[in-house]
Amino acid sequence: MTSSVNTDHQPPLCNAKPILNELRHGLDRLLAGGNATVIDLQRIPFGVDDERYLRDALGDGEVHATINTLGKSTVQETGVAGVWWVTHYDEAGSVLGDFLEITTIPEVLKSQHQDIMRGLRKLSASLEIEQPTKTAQE
Amino acid sequence: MTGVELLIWVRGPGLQLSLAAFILGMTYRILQTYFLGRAKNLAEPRGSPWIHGMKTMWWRSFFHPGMTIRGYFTIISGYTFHLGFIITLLFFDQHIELFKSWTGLSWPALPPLVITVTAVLGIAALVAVLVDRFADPVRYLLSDYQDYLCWVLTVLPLVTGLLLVYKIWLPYTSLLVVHIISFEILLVAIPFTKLSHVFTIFIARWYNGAIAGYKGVQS
Amino acid sequence: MAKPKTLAEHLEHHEVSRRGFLKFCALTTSMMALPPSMIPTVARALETARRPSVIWLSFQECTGCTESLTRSHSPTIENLIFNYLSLDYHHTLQAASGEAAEQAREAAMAENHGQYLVAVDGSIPVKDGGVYSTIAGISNLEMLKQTVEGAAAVVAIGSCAAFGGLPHAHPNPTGAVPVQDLVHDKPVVNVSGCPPIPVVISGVLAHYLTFGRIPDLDGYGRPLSFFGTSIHDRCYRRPYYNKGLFAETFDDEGAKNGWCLFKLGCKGPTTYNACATAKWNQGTSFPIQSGHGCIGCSEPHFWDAGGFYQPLSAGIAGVGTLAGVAVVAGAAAGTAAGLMHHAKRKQAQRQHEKVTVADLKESGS
Amino acid sequence: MTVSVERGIQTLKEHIDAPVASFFTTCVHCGMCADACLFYTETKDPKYTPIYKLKPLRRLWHQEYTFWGKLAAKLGLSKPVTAAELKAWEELVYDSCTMCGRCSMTCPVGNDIVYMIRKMREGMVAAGFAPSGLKAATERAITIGSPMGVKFPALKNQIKHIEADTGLQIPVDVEGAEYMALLSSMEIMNFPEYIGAIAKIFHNADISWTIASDAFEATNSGIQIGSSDLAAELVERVVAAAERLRVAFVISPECGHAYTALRWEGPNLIGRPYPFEVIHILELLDRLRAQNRLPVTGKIKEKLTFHDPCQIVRRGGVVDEPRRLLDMVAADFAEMEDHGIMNWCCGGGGGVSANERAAKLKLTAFNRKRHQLEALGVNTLVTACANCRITLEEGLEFNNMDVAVLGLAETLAEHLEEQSTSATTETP
Repeated sequence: MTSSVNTDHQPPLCNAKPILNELRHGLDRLLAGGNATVIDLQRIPFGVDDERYLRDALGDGEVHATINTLGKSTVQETGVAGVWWVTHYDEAGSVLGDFLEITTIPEVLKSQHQDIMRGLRKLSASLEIEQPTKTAQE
Repeated sequence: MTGVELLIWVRGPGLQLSLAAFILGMTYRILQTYFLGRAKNLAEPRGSPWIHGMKTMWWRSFFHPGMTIRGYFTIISGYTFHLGFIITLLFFDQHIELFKSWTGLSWPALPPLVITVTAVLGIAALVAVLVDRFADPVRYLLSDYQDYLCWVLTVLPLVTGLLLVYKIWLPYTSLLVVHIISFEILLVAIPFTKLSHVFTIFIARWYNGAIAGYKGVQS
Repeated sequence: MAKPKTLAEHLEHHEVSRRGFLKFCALTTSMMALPPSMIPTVARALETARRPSVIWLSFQECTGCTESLTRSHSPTIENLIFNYLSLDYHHTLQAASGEAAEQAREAAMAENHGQYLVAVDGSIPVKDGGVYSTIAGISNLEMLKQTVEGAAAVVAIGSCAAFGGLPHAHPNPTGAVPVQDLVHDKPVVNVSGCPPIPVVISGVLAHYLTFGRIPDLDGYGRPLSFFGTSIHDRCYRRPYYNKGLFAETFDDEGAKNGWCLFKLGCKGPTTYNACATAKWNQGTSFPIQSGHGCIGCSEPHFWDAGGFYQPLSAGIAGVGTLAGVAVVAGAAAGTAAGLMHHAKRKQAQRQHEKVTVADLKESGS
Repeated sequence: MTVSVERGIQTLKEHIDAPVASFFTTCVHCGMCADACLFYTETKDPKYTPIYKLKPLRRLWHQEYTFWGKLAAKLGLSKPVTAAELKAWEELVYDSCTMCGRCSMTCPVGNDIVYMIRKMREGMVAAGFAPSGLKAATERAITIGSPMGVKFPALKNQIKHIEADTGLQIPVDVEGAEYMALLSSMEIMNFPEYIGAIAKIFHNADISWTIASDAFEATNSGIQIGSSDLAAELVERVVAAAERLRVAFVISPECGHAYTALRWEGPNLIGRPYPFEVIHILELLDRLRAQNRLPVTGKIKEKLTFHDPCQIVRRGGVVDEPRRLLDMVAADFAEMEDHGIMNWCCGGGGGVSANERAAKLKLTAFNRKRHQLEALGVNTLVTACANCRITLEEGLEFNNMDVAVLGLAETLAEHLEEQSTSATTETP
């Protein structure tokens, strides 16, 4: 457990530094052509200052996106390119999930095959064109 | 019994019973010794047996020249394991909480790292004296089963305590149970083994000092 | 309209997008305390998951567990789960009452025989034939036996159902026992806590829903994914414990600095639960973060494990009286033995045969 | 009546008291007493560890005076003390213990081991397991009056010689004298100079003193062999003479165990306090010194040291007196490394010198003193015990060491400055 910054008045950090290390390894893997990594922040114990420390360390990046399905979700690239901070909210605005994703683009941002199909159907219906067959689905 | 039930037992009835056995046994042992009695000394005293007895009680705790000619092993290892054990017992926060729950008294604790050092030194010195008990012809000749039993009973609380603090080998609850039980067994064993010297040492030293002090010699 | 057969159909029926499904899977995986690498597996499983029937039995309980569940902080996701589960009987939540309610239970049992889940909150009194708690004239004991008979698995929700809880505490006047003492031929999952963390309840149900089986359990029958680590090991105040920095009272400098609460009775080291990560009240905090030690509510016999404010290293029971008795008994026995030995010594002295010069002429043999 | 192991055990049961019980309860088997014992340090044989010499007594205490011990004995888990065991222990209890008490000073838990050896010997005598040399000496002491068989005519003869040499009268059987001097047979036979020395000093200090013709012997073989009954008989003789002569003080001579017997054990042996005071000759001389009644002239120039007789110093409490007295006559007094109450025994105390069987072991144990003397590099050794003196002389001769052994009283007498007006000073 990291506690080098601790004094009597500064609460000790709990898991912020181990997470930063994990991100470093995740980026290495990503560059080497490996898989994306997802860290579930809600399963990791945080002290009072861990989240602030993490946010300060990662900084703010270039992409900010908002998704509206089953409540809001924010997807935001951090100052460290390739590290994305994904937060899911419910309809009341409470945080449901908090993830760090190490990837070129989070899966949830991409348009999904079924949704594209549904969109196509909707578009076709409005144009009164024959609908595509369902066999295209995986 | 599950681990939790064992923990409740050792923290509750176990602690009560072992402490009661310890107090009962020790009171029994001391009074039994005292009431065996001794003859009144009719010779004219040269010194005060009381004062010399009290002085010996205290001064015999310290090394004085002439105590050994064979080297310092016994002295150093003896002091180390006694001090290691006593400091670990009396100056670890969590132990102080136990004494506080019994007596209402508390005192400042030493940092956990210091306690770790005292416990490790205590264990190391105990291992050294055990090896020496086998290696040294004098101690080997004097030793009986009780010496080895008492060694085990003394080292166990130190070892289990370290494992507990550093969460080695078993889950915390299990180690806490084992640690408290090791302490309780030690507590029960003290009055009925040579470990009773924790108290009777003061009686023995007093008699020693009083016998010599009667003649005007500070022993 | 026919009810959808799989969860994927169910979500589609609710016009949830595939992207929403992905979000749902990520959150469900998180809720089940599984690693994010399991998300694709969860997604595949949820696509084909069948809709289970749940019968919820409430026995000697305080409704705190149901309160906890209904106040769970992620209504959307959990609603989806509970909407998808068929909660066929829950006498606090269901609309039906009286005979209609019991008929609903019996119907669900008959319809889903061998398939349904039984959730139980509250302990079961067994003393005097179980007369201390009855529903619709049926004792809890009897109702549990009847209901569990055709169940696939039982989820004991809350410390009362899991370990007996408050009714089981000394002196246990009703002879309350936990579910696991009565159900031996079905898998039982203990979701302990007083109350249990809502996300843990839904997580366990989600696990059954997703994989069709109960999760891996610890020695007390609790899901390892939530109960595998002690509060102490996940506690952000642990560095203070390691350094020996403790709050001595609830308003001293140590308490203000957020130091370890061990001396104020925190049971974190011996308590296994997910409070430090799942947290309470919409993820706001958990007791230690709010400045109060863990009371160990998810452990068996926590009501009988000493005061909430007694440090773990201190004894549970008082020793004053017993110590006094021990001193008196030891003093009496020691004095008696000492005087007896003294008399023995005096007797030997009276029988003393004076040593004379003649004795010196002899030799011992 | 006959000696037997049963009688021995019965006797030991009489003597196990609260201190013994506390000592055995407290012993942790650390073995540190071995380092304090010259029989161990000079042989390295672990059986000479002081506390080991008490093993049968310890077991008896456990079986008779502890709960678990009694239980174990009843269940047959603890074997009774046998004659064979006591026989085997005879060598340890007598030959290899001078009762010097050094172990009692170093035991970290405070066990007075020599206190227990003294008690153990009571049982050994009653069981018939005492060395024949000690038995014979004790028998002579009781029947003849002296362990060496010295009778009054022999003393009278020595007195005549001394009176002729010094020109002083040696008072015998003077009723109402203030001091009654006792002598050890060794002094009478080996070191009669002592008698002349105290006669000169007392005359000079104008002290009224006497020797009792029927109780001149100070030594007490009963103490050495460890029989209170026999020791009491010997003490009674001294007490009777002192009472008959109505003396205020009885002077214990330069003999170690005589002081222990008369000063510390005596009243307890006879069961009543004395109507007189027992004073050691060194105490008396030191009092005279303090009153300027012991004027000396000239100093010994050679470096010298003092051998502490255990029973007078460590076990007797006369520690500083000999040093103050020596300072008066020694120009170059040096202490051995362990001295005073931590001194090393000569090896012949506690009846060892009367036990012919132990002669070889005694000479081995003497090596301790040899090393001490060699380390200090002295050629003159002063002591205040006739038994020490003989043991030291034997040891020195055996090791071909050129060291002169002197008695302290004689050394002082040799430097005495004759005083013509001594009658004017007060008696102490």
